[in-house]
Formats: sequence, structure tokens, C-alpha cells
Amino acid sequence: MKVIFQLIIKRIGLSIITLFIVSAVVFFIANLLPGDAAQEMLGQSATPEAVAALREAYGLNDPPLTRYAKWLTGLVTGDAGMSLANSRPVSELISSRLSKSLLLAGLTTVIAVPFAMLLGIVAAMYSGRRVDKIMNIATLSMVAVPEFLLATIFVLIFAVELNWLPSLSYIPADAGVYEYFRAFALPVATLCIVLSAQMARMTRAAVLEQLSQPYVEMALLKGSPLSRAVLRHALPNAVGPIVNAVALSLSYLLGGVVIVEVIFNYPGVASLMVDAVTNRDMPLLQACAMLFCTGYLILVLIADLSAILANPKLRTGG
Amino acid sequence: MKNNKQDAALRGGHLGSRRAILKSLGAAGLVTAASGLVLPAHVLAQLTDDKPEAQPRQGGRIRVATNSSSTRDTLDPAKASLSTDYVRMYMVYSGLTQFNRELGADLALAETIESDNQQDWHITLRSGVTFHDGKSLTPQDVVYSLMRHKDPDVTSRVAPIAAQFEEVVVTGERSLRIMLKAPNADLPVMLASSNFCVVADGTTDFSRTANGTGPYQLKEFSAGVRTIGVRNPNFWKPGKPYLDEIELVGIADESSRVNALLSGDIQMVLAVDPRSTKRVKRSGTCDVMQTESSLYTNLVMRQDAYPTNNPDFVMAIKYMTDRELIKRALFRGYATIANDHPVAPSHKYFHHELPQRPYDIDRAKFHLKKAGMNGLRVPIFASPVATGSVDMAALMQLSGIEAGVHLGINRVPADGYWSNHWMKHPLGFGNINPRVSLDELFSLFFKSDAPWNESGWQNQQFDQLLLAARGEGDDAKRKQMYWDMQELIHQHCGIGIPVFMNLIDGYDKRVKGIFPIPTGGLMGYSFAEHVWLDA
Amino acid sequence: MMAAIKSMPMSGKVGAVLAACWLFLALFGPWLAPHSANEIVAYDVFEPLGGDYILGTDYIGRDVFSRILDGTRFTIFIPLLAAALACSVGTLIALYSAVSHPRTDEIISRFMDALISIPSKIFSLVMIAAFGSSVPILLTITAISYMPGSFRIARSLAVNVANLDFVTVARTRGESRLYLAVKEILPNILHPMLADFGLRFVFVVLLLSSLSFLGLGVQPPEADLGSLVRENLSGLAEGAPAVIVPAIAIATITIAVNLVIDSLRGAATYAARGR
Amino acid sequence: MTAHIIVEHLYVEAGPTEQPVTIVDDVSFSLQRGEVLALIGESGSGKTTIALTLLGYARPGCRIIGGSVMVGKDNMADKAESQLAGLRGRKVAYVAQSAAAAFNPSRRIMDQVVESALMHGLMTRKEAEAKAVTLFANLSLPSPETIGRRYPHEVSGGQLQRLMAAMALICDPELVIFDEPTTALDVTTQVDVLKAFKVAVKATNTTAVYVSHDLAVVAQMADRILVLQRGRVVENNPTDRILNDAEHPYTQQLLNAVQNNDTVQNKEHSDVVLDIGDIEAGYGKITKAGKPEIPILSGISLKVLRGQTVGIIGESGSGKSTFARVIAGLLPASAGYMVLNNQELPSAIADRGKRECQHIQMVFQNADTALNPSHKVADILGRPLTFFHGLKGEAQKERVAELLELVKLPVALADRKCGALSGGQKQRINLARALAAEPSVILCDEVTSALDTVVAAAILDLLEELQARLNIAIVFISHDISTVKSLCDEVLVLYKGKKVEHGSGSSFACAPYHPYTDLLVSSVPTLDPEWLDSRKRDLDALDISVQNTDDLCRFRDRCPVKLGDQCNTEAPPLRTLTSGKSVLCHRDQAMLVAQ
Repeated sequence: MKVIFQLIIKRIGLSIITLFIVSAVVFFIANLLPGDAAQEMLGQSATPEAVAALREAYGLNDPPLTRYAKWLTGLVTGDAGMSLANSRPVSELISSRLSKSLLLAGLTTVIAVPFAMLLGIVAAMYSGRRVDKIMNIATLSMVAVPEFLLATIFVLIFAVELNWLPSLSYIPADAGVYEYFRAFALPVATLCIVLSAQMARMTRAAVLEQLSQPYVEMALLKGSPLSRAVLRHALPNAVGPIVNAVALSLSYLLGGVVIVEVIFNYPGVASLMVDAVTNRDMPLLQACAMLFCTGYLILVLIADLSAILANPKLRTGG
Repeated sequence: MKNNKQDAALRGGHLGSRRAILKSLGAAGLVTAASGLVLPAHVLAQLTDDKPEAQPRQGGRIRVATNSSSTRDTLDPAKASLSTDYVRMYMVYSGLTQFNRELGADLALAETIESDNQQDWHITLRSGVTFHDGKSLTPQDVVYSLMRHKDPDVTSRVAPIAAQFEEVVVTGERSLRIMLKAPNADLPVMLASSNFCVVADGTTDFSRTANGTGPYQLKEFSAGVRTIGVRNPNFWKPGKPYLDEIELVGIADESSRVNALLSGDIQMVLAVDPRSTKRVKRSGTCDVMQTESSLYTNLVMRQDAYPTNNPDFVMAIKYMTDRELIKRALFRGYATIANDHPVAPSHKYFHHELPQRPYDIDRAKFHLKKAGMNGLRVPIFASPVATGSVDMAALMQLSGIEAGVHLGINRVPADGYWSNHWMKHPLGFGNINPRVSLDELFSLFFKSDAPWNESGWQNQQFDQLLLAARGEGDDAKRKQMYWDMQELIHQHCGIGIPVFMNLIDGYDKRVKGIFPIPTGGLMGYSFAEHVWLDA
Repeated sequence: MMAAIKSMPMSGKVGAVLAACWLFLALFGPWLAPHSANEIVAYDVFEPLGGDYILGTDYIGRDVFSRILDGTRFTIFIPLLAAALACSVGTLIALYSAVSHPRTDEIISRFMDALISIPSKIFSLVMIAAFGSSVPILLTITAISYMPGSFRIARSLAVNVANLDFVTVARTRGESRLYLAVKEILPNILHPMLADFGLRFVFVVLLLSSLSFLGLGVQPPEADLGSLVRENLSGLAEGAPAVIVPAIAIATITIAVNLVIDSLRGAATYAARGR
Repeated sequence: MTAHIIVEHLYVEAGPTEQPVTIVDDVSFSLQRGEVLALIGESGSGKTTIALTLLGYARPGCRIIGGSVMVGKDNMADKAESQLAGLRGRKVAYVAQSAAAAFNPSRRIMDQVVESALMHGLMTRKEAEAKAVTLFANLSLPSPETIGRRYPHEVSGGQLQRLMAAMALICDPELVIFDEPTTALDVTTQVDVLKAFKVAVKATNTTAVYVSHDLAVVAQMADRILVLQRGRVVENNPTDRILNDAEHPYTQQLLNAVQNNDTVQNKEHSDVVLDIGDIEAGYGKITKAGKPEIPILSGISLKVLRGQTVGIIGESGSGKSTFARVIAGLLPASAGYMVLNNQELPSAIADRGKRECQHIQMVFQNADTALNPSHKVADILGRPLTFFHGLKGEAQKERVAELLELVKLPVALADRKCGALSGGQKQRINLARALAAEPSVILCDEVTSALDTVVAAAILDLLEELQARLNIAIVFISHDISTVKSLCDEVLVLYKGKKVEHGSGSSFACAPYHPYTDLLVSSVPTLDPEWLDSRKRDLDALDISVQNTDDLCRFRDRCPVKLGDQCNTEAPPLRTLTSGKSVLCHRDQAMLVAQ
């Protein structure tokens, strides 16, 4: 356990560095953007005076570095600043969306991960046989279809034609479990297909890797059937790489789901960040970037931890 | 006709001061409005399929989707800038006047609007109007609502227009007076725009609450997500509104929007792509409403930059625009051929004697040769935000090749187009929303010192005509002036207007009481107070 | 090369052939097109298969077949170059950090982590908003957004190789870092990186199509296959070939490439076992 | 009585079905119940493949294409997977070469030991575990009750190997297959493991097949020996017959390889090439005390003379390889000095000049990893030539040819990639590369231990010859004392990073030794079949508690002749014996002789 504790400490330290870099990078890129919040705010009616006034109000006249410093100190003191586009605290804007994003991500994970695992393991067990080949093509095709097409097809079939499910993932305030299910069915399905393909392939690879290890041969020579050798022997040792792959895929669920959010009109963080860009809403943009980065780092950390827990050698710090 | 009732009700509202109104509003073309029976042909065409309907039914809730929504959504009339905002404004607020289907304005919160010189306006307010919070409407509220646009800190989007207000003062417990810097006969129409909706005196925080006098009270508002309004029981129009609740969302992606309509998740959608109309009609449950508007996407040819500063080049471009093809291919016929000036045929001041400019490659060639610009390469800037501009550019490119000029298309992302590209390149596209008053339209986009003089066009004669027309009381004279201006633009301005796009809304057939108001989709964004739901 | 293909399993051969076909279309497509890709040839939009136009017409009546022939080159070459860029740069940086001081290595890795954690779509959005969307920009963006991934893989490979005895031998000889990286390590991670390159290619293809959905992709009137799918999406309801065919095209391209990679991998592992 | 195991006309092929390679070619043999058969031959002779067929198993890529493999009444060659699963582990059990790899790292030992018993439903978990514990005891494993609760990485290699035997014996199989079970072990541990196996097998009268490349080991275990070469049987006879009068020349080769020719040569040695004094080294950060966090070597001194061979002996963990790394500068020493050709030698490679690097060359144990698989032989040999001597083009070509000749390889090899070479050839290239630099010292780290006995012998001869010709100094690092004794002019014995004995090669010819050296010497198997039984067991604690830090004798916990608590309290003195060698022990010469 001591090992894990140390690891967490170390990671948190590194994460802070990484976050810092991200903020710097994002700030830098964002500064390349033509126009600023003031202009975007006033749009067509932008008269020089008005813009100038607004700039002043937003403190956009300070040199970039000063702004960055301000923002950073604010963040350190736990204040993510105010959104320029609609003068509400950034934290408030995000928190309202984050919960939704997490919900979507969570549901997808719960379904996609086991599904992918199953595919991957089966494919590995019968590697080289027909099952494997079919699954290979299947997963490939799943990866190959642009997600917006996939989503639209789903909507056309299940919402427009069959009218089983809503085409928008909209949750009424008084939604029961059933409404939830209906509302999430399509977006979750889309994401599952997009994600599980990759994960399945990774799982297959990881399990195959282990299957070539002597101890699996040993298990077979002890008289254990293939299924047992895979599930009881190979799988536990494949956990490390698998969770890593899963973590990487899942990190996509925070920022990568813009398209799904757009198509199903789902108010998530990704589309929030897109808004932030279009409105040149720097505080919001920065905050979102931080958020995604943190999410990614947490996932990777979890992956490494579970890899360690799965491996007694590392676990006992041997 | 279903509308008799409400019009009657309206008329009842101000019968007493009829003379005054006619006197005052004649200029703005409200004669027909006052006895709202004669309808322009194009509007009739739209209504033929609604059979005479029964008494509008109370109750029910609908969900409505517009095409844009972001964290920038606002409850502040001064900041309203996107379709969702407009709809939201008309949901919760009302203005002194409101648009009607004849491109004119009816009285709303104002009971009378009078002026003798189109510069000094006297307004009496309707009595017994209350805000959602119970406070009753006073002239002070109106004064505040109008004057705040002049305050730079408010960063109002109509600040340039509000600049016309010399002063606005309370003259009685129900009356006020608007002094303009210069005469403007179109003031009543101007006041109908959603930005001039009336808010309660002294309101500064619009971040969560909206205290208006509109048909619906704000129940929930979260920027970029949704707005929910519930029926305002004390709305000043007796019996209205009909629905218990309206939920307003923005769905940027057109096909998602249409799918949502067809799958029954949404009852009304703004901006249906012409290509989707077939599907919508086929569905049986839904239908589309077409609104002929003066919305146009136009070529911008800067007069202060090479090569567009060469009048022959401009002419060439105008001749090489295949309006028929654009109307047919890009808009599937849901458009009206335009004649390189911004006045739509449906407008009463439309210059119908001005010969239509044809698609004529030879003339284009001729002008190019005259300008000595054969085989010239010119970049043309288009963007998805300027509806259809990208495809238009593609078509222009093709006819350009025939005519002997190479147009290199630069498609720039929607995001940031207005601030960074619009009017910044010699050859680009603009996209101008309907403006009811030609005066507003011209002074915003064509006057030499107009804030968005897209092509940087300088024409003294035009400017003089504009000012003259603004103050002119006699309709015939006024019309002539506007005709002259249209001709000037048609001939000399660096603006090419191929077509006016018709606005297409999709709606669930159970939604009743809808009719087009040319100022915008969804009944000029003001459907909220009109529509009702058939059981 | 031919030998490599010979040694492939059936699936690999199929993939190779498919890929070759697409490459051919990418190279010569524009010349094979019956119509100009941008010319509006028919009044009817979303015409079905067959008829006057082999693959029907698109949303404003252009010939789909011609547009696909014309668009393929973007879907092939942008990803090809981008992936090549991403992998080569990623690999080089990885090599550098593998042979340099642990601290340098740490810093570089942190930086890459940072890059990875920025969602590629949003990164692209910002970059395109900043620099406008042109083929070179798209190239750069996609390359940058997939470079860190390549780096991660290349680095782990390089670190493993760096600990092998033959590298140590070179060290004891007093060889320069450059030599270690380029002459000793690089040749031994080349093969797996090739497989990685294939993956990146597929990723870029998909990213491009998502970008075109967000309206940030290749500039019209040109359109890569993704943009074709996107611009004709409204035809999906009536099952217009204008949207389905490009989609299938994308699928076959990515699948073909993947099949090739897989069989390459297989060959590699077999060789490894053989040794 | 009919034989228990009958293998007839067995054919196994490998590789792609289009162009298969026959790796087992018409092999037939039989075996009575309770007999132990040894399969011997060098790698690639197909011995393991044959052994596996007895379980009806063929490795991925291999196929049994003909013949029968009768174990009792079952023909393992033509059974379906499902049936085989029922037999494997119950009727026929397998003990794999590397227990470290063959145990699932993520599961407790006990679970894995009893697994087959439970799978075959022979007994309840309780019974199975009880049985396992007794087996542990019989295999003389320390603390049998608790050892099962550990994870594989928590016990030593030798113990793991025996645990594997327990795993095999848990179901009282009729036949046990031992696949090179001791090759991965240190000599001292090997003895114990062999003993344990022998006892266990004899006790249960189990038939056994023992696969190995080491004749001496086989001599201890087997009743019959089957000698294989390239998948064919070259000789199949009772053990004593093989040992005393082998028929086949290849068998004789094997025998000669084991007979270590004790010819200690005394050359004339001139000047000191490399002088190493009081080296301290280890891993991790340097602590305030100036020692590394994990100290490995302490106080090692050594003088290497030109043309001399110095042997460094020790088991895994003795720090012998670390020592090599220190000399090569890969691991800078934390204390002590090194002098090369009378010039101070910087401890870190970074601080060394080209010349210094040139004069110390390292030859690694494993030629597979020591040669860059993606380079051609010519490149590998050419690089040092260009790097150190600026040789290019033709000149380089010629030199490469010379070098190849020097190590007795055909010049044609020059443009082959070394992936394609055999183990022996690789090792020669490895050597040639070192020579290419024209160094004054070559560090040979376990250069022979990865090779088959015959090949290894050849390499050793080569080394001696080269040294005689080129008069270079060699530091020869090995775990195999017999080799070192025969090869080296000077020998240095390391135990846990301390020098416990140091003297001339000749002085190691006979006792007295340091107790540890004594253990090493006596642990080397001889061809005498009785040898194993005559050996006394080494002590085997579950955890050797001795830290590498204190000055006390680090061997004390295993020392068979330990002097009460003197060894636990006082640092042992370094005493010089009459033979001229120095020994780090409390016992004086007399006592040492007496042991």
C-alpha cells in the first residue's frame, strides 16, 4: 500500500506541472485567435468606441502575460473567474454541465467497457479462427464509420422511423428511470460503438500477449481447458495494459464527444468549450481545458493504480 | 378568417384615437393593419391550407427549437443578437409596437403614437398593464428601456439606432414623448424590434430573471441549454396567450433539428433547409411554413480595394451571378430572385419597373475586358454563417471561369466571421437580416457613413435622398425617393444581391394559429403569443 | 515490399489490394471523373444509383461519382502526410528523450501528456479559428494532435531497446547520443512504428471527417470523403448514395489499412518468435 | 511386462504448412514404469518437443504429424483437446524449465499447486492443500505450512523450481516430465533441487522423463539416456553405458565437454594493465555516508596484468556483473580508484576519453541481445574500427575479414544479419567486436553460460588461444568455478559483493577453500552417478536475512562450518594461506583444511 501512496503523491505533483503546461499552451494558442470577447459580444453592431469600452470592462487591455498571471493566481485561490460571454462565474457554468457530461460518460463506460472486454477476450481465445476474423472486421468497421453518420442513422431509425426513442437526449425535470433510459439510449449507443471497438482490439492484443507466456502453457499442461487458462490465468495479468487502453479511450468521453453532444443537443462540457472558443471566452476556455486535462490525468492515474493492484509484485513493492 | 377576432380586439384597443393613428402611422403603412382584412397575395398563399378554425384552445405545452444557442444567450433586450434571443424576448417582454404580417407595426404597449413632424413623437401607454412581478407599467419604464441603449456600459446592439433619440421624457402618468435628432417616419416600426422591448425601470441584472410584460413568464433559463416560459395569466391581450408552457431550445445542426421535429420531440423548428422540406411534408404529421422575407446573402465588393473598386469588375460579377440556378439549386426554389438591391418584391416600396438584371456571361466578359481584368485571380471569402454563401461562391467560381476571371474560394469558419472577415476583403459575402423599415436598412448598410457600409460605398445623392425620405410625410413622394435609391444601389453600389431567401419553418400540424410575419422565421420570432395547440 | 506482401495472410493481401486501389484513385481520380466535381449537372438532388449518374447526384445536383473521385485524394493524402509527420516527429523526439538525461525525458513526457489531454477536436477548432482552414493547416493540426500518441509508443519501445546490451556496448565504446539514437535504437523500433503509422492514418481520416462535421474540414468546393458524407447528410433519410457511398469508401479505406497493419504485426511477431 | 511408455515413429514438424521443417524425425523409444529417461542434446535437437508430445501437446506452430505416443493405454498423439485436458496434470505432469516464468505471477503459489487436483476433481481443497504441504516438506522446502501463501516472486528460484515439482506431483501422476528444470539455477541451489527431485520420484515410483543438455546433471538422475541430434536419436542406452563407453561420436563430444581439463598454465606476466582499489559501488542515490542507497560491492581490489586472465566467481547476487559494469564505467564507483596503463581512470564513462574506452572492452553474456539484430556483421565489426582506428572502405573490409578469421568464422558471414546466426557464431562475433577495438582488457561476463556445453567449450578454447596470441588481459566473470579454475591465472570469489577468497588459479586446484568456495566447488556435478547422493544438503533459509551492509561475514547464515556467534558478532579477518591466496574467514588454515 505504501507504494501506492507514494505513487499518488508523485503523480499529483507531476499532474500539477502538466496542468500548468496545459494552461500555458491553451492560453498561448487562444491568444492567436483573431478578435476577442468584446468584438464577439457586439458582433455586427461593434463600433470602435463600444468595443474599446467593453475591452476595458473585460480587462482585455492588459498585456497577455498579466492576464495570464491574474487568471493563474485566481485559479490557485480557487477562483476560476467570470465568464465573459455571460457574466456568471465559470465554476457555476461548468458544474451545471459537468454533472451531465459525467452522467453520459458514466453510462457509456458501464456499458461499453464490459462489452469491449467480452469481445476482446472471445476474439483472443479464438484468435486466428473464424470468430476472431469476423470480430476483427466488425470492430474495424465500427471504428471506420464517422460517428456523426452513426448517430444520424440511429436517430433516423429509432426516433424518426420507429419512433421508439427521442431524437434529443432531453431529460425532463421529473424524469423517471424509464425516461432516463430512453433519453440516453441513442447517444450512449453511439459512443459505445465508437469506443468499444478500440478497447476490444486492445483487450484482444493484451490477452494474446499473455497467452504466449509460459505460465499459460503450464496451465494447459496442468489440464486446464483453454477458457480457464484465459480467464483465470491470462486475464488477471492482462489487466494492466487493458485498463490503460480503457483509460485512454474513456478520456475521450469528456472532450471528444462534441459531435454527439451537438447531434443529440446534449448540454455537456465539450459543447460548452466550443462555445467558449466561438465567444472568445478565455476564462471559460481555460477552465474547460484544465478540466479535460485533469480528467485525463485522473483516468491515467486510476489505470496505473489498478495495474499495480492487479500485480502482487508491484503491490508489495517487490 | 381566424384573425378577425384578435384584430378586432386590437382595434377596440385604440378606436378612440383612430384619426391620430392614421395621421401618425400612415407613413409606416399601417392602414391595412388597422382594418386587417386585405392580405397580400403571398401571405394568402401560405394560409390556404388552414381551414377556418374553431375557438383557439387553451392549454398544452410545446417545445420549440431555433438554430442557434450558446452560453451567450441573454435575457437583456439590449444584448439580444441571435434567433433564440429574439424569440425569448418576445416570449417574456412586449414592446411599444409589434410587427404584423404586412411588414408594418401594430400598437402593443402603446395605445397611441402620434407625431406631426416625424421627429417629435407623443406616446400614450395602454392602461392596466402589469409586469410579471405585479408592478404596473409606467412611462418611466419605457423611458428607461429606450434610453439605456445609449449608455455605453450597456453595450447595446442597437446603440447606433438608439443614437437617433435626442431625448425621451415622461409627460404624464400614462404618456411620454420621444424627441428624435432628425425626423424619422419609421419610428413606430423601429420600436417593434425585439431590442426595444420594455423592461422595468432600473433593471440592471438580466443574468437569471426577466421581468417583462410579455405573454409568458420566465420559469427556467440556462444559457445555451434551454428557456422555459409559463403562461402569464395577466397578459395584457385578453384571452392570450393560449399555451400553458413553452420550452425553447437551440439545435445548431439542421438535420438534428428536422429529425427532432419528425420524431415528435419538437413541435416547431426555425430554419428548415429547403432540401428537408420534402421529408417534412412526406411525414404527414408535420408541415412547413414559408415566409417570404427580405433576408439576403449578398456579394460584398469593397469600393476601396482592388479590383472591386473598378465599376466594370463589379458589373461583371453582377452579370455572372446565375440567379435562377442559385434559386433552384441552392434553395430548391424557396427564394425570390433579387435585382441587386435590398428591397424585396413583397415590400410596398419595391421598384417593380426596374429591369431585372439577367445572367449574361457575354456582358460579364465585355465588362472584364473593359476593365482589362481578363484571367485575373481574385480570392472570394465565404462562410457557413452567411447562409448559402459557400455554395454561391462555388457557382460564381464556375461562371467566373467562363467569363474569364478566376475566383479562389476561401471558406472561413462561422466562428469569428463577422468580426474578422466580413467587409475586410475586397470580395466576400454578407448576410443581412430583414429590416422592416427601408430607412433603417439603408442607414445601416448603404448610407456613406453607415456603421456597416458593406462595400464602402460613397454616394452623396443617395445620402440626401435617404434623409429627405425619412422626413417626408407624403407617401407617394416618399415612394419615389425609395425607388430612386433602389436604382442607385442597383446601378452603382458594390453589392450583389442574387436572391432573397424565403424563411422556412417546420411545425407539427397540431400547432395552430401560425401565420408568416416577414421580419423573421417563427412568425417574426413572435409566435409565442399567437399559437395554440389542437388536441 | 513484394516479399512482405507475399508473406502476408489472406486478409492482409485483401487489405493491400484495396489500399492499392484507393491509392490509385487518389492519384488519378480527378482524371477519371466523367464530370467536373463542382459542376451542377442535374436539377434533381439525391438521385439514386444508376440512372444518368452512376452514383446519383448530391445535395445540389452535382455528380457524386465525380466528387468521390475528386475527394479521395484529400482523404488519402492529408492523413498519409499527417500520419507520417506525426510518427516521424514523435519517434525522433522519443529517441531524443530516450537517450537523454532522465530529467529532460521527464519534462518532454509531461509536455506530451499535456498535449494529449487537450481533446483533438477542440484543439483543431481553436487552431482553425486562429489560422483559418486550409490543407496545410489541417495537416499541421492533425499531425500535432496525433504526434504525442506516437511519441508515447515510440518512447516505450525506445526505452526498452535502450536497455539492451548492444546499446550498452555502444555506450562503453563512448558513442555519441546521436549515434545511439539513430544507428542503434531507431532501426529496431522502425517496424512497430510502421504499424503505429497505419493506426494514426486511420485516426486522422476519422478526425478529418469529424472536423468536416463541425464545418472545419477541407475547403469547398473541394471536399474530402468525410465532407461529402457531411454535406449530403440530409439525404440520408431517403438513403441517397450521395451520403452512403462516401461513408462506405471511408470504411473500406480504414479497414484496408488496418488489415495491412495487422498482418504486418503478425509477420513481425512471427519473425520475433522465429529468432 | 510391457513398457509403460512407448513412443513409436514420432514425427513433429514446425513452421508454415507450405514449407514445413521436420523437428522430430522418426523418434522411437520405450520406458518401463518407474524408470527415469533422460533426453539430452543441444538446443534445437528437439528434446523438449518430444517431451511435450508425451502430454499430447505441441507448441504453437508445431504439429505432431505421425507416430504414436503411448502412455499406459492412452495414445496421447491422437486424442482430442478435451480428452487430453483430462489426462494432463493427472496422468502426465510437467515441470517447466523456468519456474519463474511458469508460475502465474498474479496468483498465490498454493492456488496454483492445488489447481490441477481441484480441476480434475480428485480431492477437496482441504485435502489438496494438506497434500501439498507434505509434498513441500518432502521436497525439503523451508516452512512448508506457510510457503504456499506466498506469491511466486516472493521465493527464491530454487524453491520455486521445487514448488513446481510439488505442483506436478500433487495428483500422483504416472509420468513426470522435467524440462531442463535446473539450467536456470545456481550450482549450489541446483544440487538441492536435483536431490529433491530424485527423492520424490523414487519415493512414488513415478516414471520420469528428464530433459537436459548437461550430461553431468543427467548422470545423476537418469536410468537411461537418449541422445538427440537435430531431431533424430543418435544413441539410446543405459546411463553407465553412455558414460563409460559411448558409441556415437556426438555423445563422446558431450562427454569431453564436461571433463574439465585442469591445466593451469603459468605464463610470464609483465606490467599491470588495470589496477583497481577498494571499489565501493551500488545503485540509488549516494547517501550522506557517501555510500549508495543499495550498496552492492564493498572494498574490492584487484590487479590485472597484461596477458593475464582473472576469474571472478559468484552466484547470482554476488555482484560479479556489477563489478564488470563498474570497470566499464557504466556504474560509477562511489569510492575507490582505478588505474589503466598507469593512468588514473575516471569512474564514469562520460569522463573517459576515446582511448580509455578503447582499452576496456566488454563482452556480454547474451549474444542475442549484445548484437544489434538490425545490423550486418560487417557493420557490427566495422563500427569500432572506424570509431577507434578511423578505418574505412577496403582497409576496414580487410580488417573485418581478419577478425572473422581470428574467431574462426567464414568471411562470408560479413554481410549476413546477425539475427540469422547460431548462438555460437553470435558469441564469436561478440568477441570479435571486442577485439576489433584492440583493447588491453576484455571483460567477459558469463560469455559461455547461455551456450550448449559443446559450443561453450569451443568458445573457451578460442579465448585461451586468442589471449596467447594477442597477449591481452581478460577479466572472466562466471558462476561456473570449474571453468574458471581451468582458465584463469588468478581467481577472485565474490559473495554478496564482498571478496571472500582471492588467489592464483593454481591455488584453487585443491582445498583449503573458504567455506563458500568449498560449497561452490563441491556443488559442481561430476559424471559419477553416485556423486549426487554423496552430497550433503546446503542450508536453505526462506529469506537470507543478511544485509549487504555490515562488515560481518555475509555467508554466515548458509555456512555449514559456522563458529557459533563469533561469526555473528565479529568481522572476519582476511588471512593469507600458505598457497598464497587470501581468505576472508574466522577459521584459520588448519580449520579450513579440516572441514
